[in-house]
Amino acid sequence: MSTNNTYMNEPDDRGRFGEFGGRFVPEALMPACLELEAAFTEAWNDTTFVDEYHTVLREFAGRPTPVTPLTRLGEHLGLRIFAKREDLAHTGSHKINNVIGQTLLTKRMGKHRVIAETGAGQHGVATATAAARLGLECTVFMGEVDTERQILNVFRMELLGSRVVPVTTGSRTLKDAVNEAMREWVTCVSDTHYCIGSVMGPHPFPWMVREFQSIIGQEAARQLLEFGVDHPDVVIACVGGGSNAAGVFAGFANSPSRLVGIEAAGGSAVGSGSPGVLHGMRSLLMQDEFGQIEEAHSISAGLDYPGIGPEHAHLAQTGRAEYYAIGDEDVIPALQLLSEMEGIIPALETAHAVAWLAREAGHAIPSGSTVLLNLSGRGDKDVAQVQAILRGQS
Amino acid sequence: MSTNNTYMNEPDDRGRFGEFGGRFVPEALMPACLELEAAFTEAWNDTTFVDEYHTVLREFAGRPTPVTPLTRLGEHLGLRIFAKREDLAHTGSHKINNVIGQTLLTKRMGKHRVIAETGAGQHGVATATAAARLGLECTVFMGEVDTERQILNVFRMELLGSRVVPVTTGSRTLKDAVNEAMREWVTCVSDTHYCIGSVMGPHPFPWMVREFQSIIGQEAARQLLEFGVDHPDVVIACVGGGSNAAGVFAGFANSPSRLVGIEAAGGSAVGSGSPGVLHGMRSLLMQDEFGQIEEAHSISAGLDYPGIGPEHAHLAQTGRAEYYAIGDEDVIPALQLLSEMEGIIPALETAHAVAWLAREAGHAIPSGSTVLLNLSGRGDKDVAQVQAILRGQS
Amino acid sequence: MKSLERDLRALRDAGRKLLVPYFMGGVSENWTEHVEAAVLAGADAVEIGIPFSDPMMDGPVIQEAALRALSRGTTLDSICDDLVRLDVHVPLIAMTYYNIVLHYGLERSAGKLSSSGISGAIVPDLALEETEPWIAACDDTDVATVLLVAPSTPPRRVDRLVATTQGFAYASARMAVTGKSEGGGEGERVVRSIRRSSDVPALIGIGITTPDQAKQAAEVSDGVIVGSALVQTILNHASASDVESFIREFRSALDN
Amino acid sequence: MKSLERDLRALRDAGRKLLVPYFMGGVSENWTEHVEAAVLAGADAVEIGIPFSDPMMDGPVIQEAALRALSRGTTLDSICDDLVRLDVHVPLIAMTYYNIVLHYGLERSAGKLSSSGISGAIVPDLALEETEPWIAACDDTDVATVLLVAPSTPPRRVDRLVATTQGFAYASARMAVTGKSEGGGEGERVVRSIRRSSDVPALIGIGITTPDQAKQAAEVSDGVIVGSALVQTILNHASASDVESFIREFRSALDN
Ligand SMILES: Cc1ncc(COP(=O)(O)O)c(C=O)c1O
Ligand SMILES: Cc1ncc(COP(=O)(O)O)c(C=O)c1O
Repeated sequence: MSTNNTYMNEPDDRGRFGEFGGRFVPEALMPACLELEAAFTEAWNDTTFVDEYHTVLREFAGRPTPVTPLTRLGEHLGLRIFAKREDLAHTGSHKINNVIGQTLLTKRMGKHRVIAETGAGQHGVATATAAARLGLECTVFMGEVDTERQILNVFRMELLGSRVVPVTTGSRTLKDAVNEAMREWVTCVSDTHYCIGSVMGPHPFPWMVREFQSIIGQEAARQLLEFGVDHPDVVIACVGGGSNAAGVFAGFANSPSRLVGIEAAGGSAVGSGSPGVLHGMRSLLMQDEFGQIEEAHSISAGLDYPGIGPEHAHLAQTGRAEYYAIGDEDVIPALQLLSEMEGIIPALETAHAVAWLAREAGHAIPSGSTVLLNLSGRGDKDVAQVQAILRGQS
Repeated sequence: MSTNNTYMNEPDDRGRFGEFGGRFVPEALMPACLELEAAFTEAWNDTTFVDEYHTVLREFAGRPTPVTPLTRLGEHLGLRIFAKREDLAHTGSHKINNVIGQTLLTKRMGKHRVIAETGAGQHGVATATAAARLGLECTVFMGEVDTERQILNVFRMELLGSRVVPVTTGSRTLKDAVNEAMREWVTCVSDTHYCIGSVMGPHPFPWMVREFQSIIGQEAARQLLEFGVDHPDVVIACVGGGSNAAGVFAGFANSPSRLVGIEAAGGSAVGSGSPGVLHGMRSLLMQDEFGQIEEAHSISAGLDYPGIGPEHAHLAQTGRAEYYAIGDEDVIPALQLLSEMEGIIPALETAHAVAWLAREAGHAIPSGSTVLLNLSGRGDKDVAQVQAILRGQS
Repeated sequence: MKSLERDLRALRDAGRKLLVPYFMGGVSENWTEHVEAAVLAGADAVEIGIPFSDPMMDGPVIQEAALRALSRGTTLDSICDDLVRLDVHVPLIAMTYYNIVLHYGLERSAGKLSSSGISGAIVPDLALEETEPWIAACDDTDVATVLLVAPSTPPRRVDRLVATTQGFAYASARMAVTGKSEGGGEGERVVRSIRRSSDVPALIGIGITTPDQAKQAAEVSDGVIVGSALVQTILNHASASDVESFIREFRSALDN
Repeated sequence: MKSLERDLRALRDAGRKLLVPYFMGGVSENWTEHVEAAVLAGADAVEIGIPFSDPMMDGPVIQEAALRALSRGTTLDSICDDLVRLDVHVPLIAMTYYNIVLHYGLERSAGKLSSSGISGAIVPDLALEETEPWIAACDDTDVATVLLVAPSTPPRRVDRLVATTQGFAYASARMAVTGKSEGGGEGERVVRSIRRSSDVPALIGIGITTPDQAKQAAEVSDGVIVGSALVQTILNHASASDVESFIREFRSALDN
């Protein structure tokens, strides 16, 4: 199941992608990380496990998600655009791919509980969902600020039988939810798996999550062939931690496609970060002159993270992928554009990628190019926020 | 493309299913109904059209939706349960199947605008979506009471470029939205198609909408074979107007499967209605002793309709399908049950079917039976309402 | 030929332009007095609405009137009872929706209307293709079934409608529900299409709001139906004498 | 062998149970006075926290202390500057997170700490596998790298940790972040696993909250680290003499 390509390889045995990655965790967690690496490696080479993962994705999560030609938007922008529809996956984003893999692995490891961090709540809802399906206990850590902003997602998790713990430390947002989940994990690592929500954290998480998400790129590559497209000229995805981007990039890393990741300007680890160590990994981070981590600020909670997955840091450093940032002010017009032209309301996260596409059509993306847009999630969760913002403007 | 079976046939040439159906509309609309019948009949026999319909369902709407084995719920209830996952279709319910068919037909008829009625907003959002995709103008009529209850769905439609018209007449809910859409249609029938949201209204709507929804049953029958199930013992669907039920029933009408439709107790046209004429059709209706139509009252806006599609009235009369009612008080526990056991938060409409399933397992449904549950939609739209109700209780 | 058509033909052939006002039965305590005032002022026949909860073919004014009548407990029976008090000698035409008579029973409704002095019925949601049971139910009575012809009705269908209608042909002036009065209207074109195959009296309705409009419509047609404009004055609590002068204005416009 | 281990071995071999309190550098204006008071009261070495925005291994008390210190503008440099004022003769051990020294520069940090009189460093998120560059950076200095052993650490891994640690081995009493003190703790089992392969001084930390707990822990170990309990009193605005009596209680429990 390894993606087996030159540009997105397995990390080295210390879990490094080039100089990034690794495992920077308290000793108490090291045995769990090592156990997880062994368990994942073994499972990922076991066709029984891989088949089960694919079966659950198909029967439960709605995979394969379609590739949709965006004809009207394409005509409007002078491009040929295809969208990979992760918004149609169960729970409304690509996050489910990863949690299905991790919860199946949790069972296989004989653990009966998962914990997770969440920002906007998408990963939390996905984890609560997969846990309910398997009868695992589930606790989700969420910054207190976010529990207030995303009250309905909190309730969705509770309906799914999970406990949501508001995190009151630090900035009380995603970064602190990760810290708190790690602290909790130390206390219960023997029977609990920490289901990280993106290609971040200590090895093997960045690798494992990428592998679980690479189904996106594998499917898309196959589906584009059916449209007569051997490879798109450009593959675009938004980047918070970077899991949807890693997933779709994995399908095209060895093709001539340009790979483009779009960060939020206020959470742009590639654009305005520098190397550092946080949350168990060495990567690019937004930090001040003393190495204190800065708080990210984005209109979209899912991109509100001061770091980026280590493999992206590596892809940026080697130049295999390009990363650009989009400011808050361009996000809502992009959301409106896709909604009106194609009947798809994207998540605010995804709308960053749409904004860059719209801005760079005919510029950084030459007219006539074929583009694959990874439509990482649906915007239903964001509609109230968008409405409030538009009201405030008028 | 006709379902070609003994129990769910094409209606007769006056659009009747047995004694129900027909065409009870003002003369001003008759030419449009006749034109529509001709256009649909012709298109539905044209493989180009049928192929396009299937292509859009596949590439845009995410079909086929999966059939999910509900293993934990099945064990809990002593049944073998499969769910047909219309919640995973684009916009979150089966409603998209119908509007894709009707909007393609609108274009084919050379019309450039659609109007629609909506209750909770699901059909309105679906219509706005399909209209955006094809660049059709779209106006949605929605009872003023519902626009206030479902403010976010109103905004979703607006984001998709549609105009939402609050209906201030009568009870200001779904029934009146239909009246108002009909009134509007009279004024613009030459360039506008009325995209009805369920298997109701004048011929050819009940037949056409059933045909556009029968993809549900066709897929499910094929998918169940892959699970080694030739036909389920029982097929269960909730019934508002009856489109999701008609769609899934169509796949099993000629099998030995029992077909069961679940109405809301407060909108139970079969259980507590009698024959009458409303909204262009002869069917079963909730009405008082003078033939005045009663207002339906249900916890779920999508079942808040005093009538039922005429084909269901016919299926009820001939005994081919059974219809039962579920009261509001059983709906939320059923929603919680499915959420906690299977990681799927169903729509309140769908939860009626779950409630009956849970109640009748081991009773009306013998233990060990194989059941197909049509999971008509996702509950995201209802989460705020459920939270408010549960808060009120505690 | 039922009495409605005979009566209207006689008037028409005598050179009179027909004036048919619409009243919602039971909308107020004294609604029958309004009818009497209208007849006194020169109405040639009167339409009497029997209210329905879901009046699909009606605009806001008549909807409101129907709601008011329903909230006063109005039923087919109560209207028929009220008619006993009514002392007029022009044809009365019921206007209602199909579910009302269907629920009451088709033959029973026809009998009841007929015995209450009603000689015609307009059921706007009863399409030509569905009209047969109702016409059959009226067969043994003097109740005529009046059908509408719309601007959208194609010529061959006009012929069939006109061949089936009884009493008169109701020519819709507009693609609209009752009460819409913008634009010139297409009543004249509709009347001409009716005339191609029949000399049944043809009255123009839908959106006849002013005496001027009525006069113009009557130039090609045999007369007009005046609905929402009149009902609006009644919703505004018009007295019987207000109604009388309202109708007189239309009468004199038609006569001059 | 760096001075830290030499000093601690000497004390241990003299029969003394080691008492190592933790202070957050820069948490208050007079934090160095607290350190002095502790040494006066019998601390054998002192841990000095250099605050980090995301202290993954710390519970609420030390998190709060870090935030307070950061909001006072505390940095690695400012702490080193403060140390000039400090007049004590026990080993000082820095405790911080890897990003702080990484960002400052590994060699530069090691040099700075060393020249400020610090002879040990605990970097809890620096796993054994990643520790080499840091140890190398400290090679030319007297800064010892202290590693933790956890209750979850398997025996063969304990051997490797103990072979690498410098100064002493930090035996975590609990699977928990700092400040958790419920349950008996597993410090004794961890110390026994350390002893299997080494006689390096082994101190128990994490959740040593009361003198009694300290006494019990010291029965198998060479001493204890007292963190959150002490930091809590300081967050509650303890004076230097409060600190002195706090430490004295622990001292006497260990000595008797
Ligand atoms: C829809 C959507 N897209 C993107 C992201 C960002 O995460 P990642 O970069 O890991 O894909 C999120 C995170 O919540 C999300 O919900
Ligand atoms: C999810 C869902 N299920 C069911 C219904 C009821 O409609 P129908 O009976 O036409 O399927 C609705 C209507 O809005 C709905 O949204």
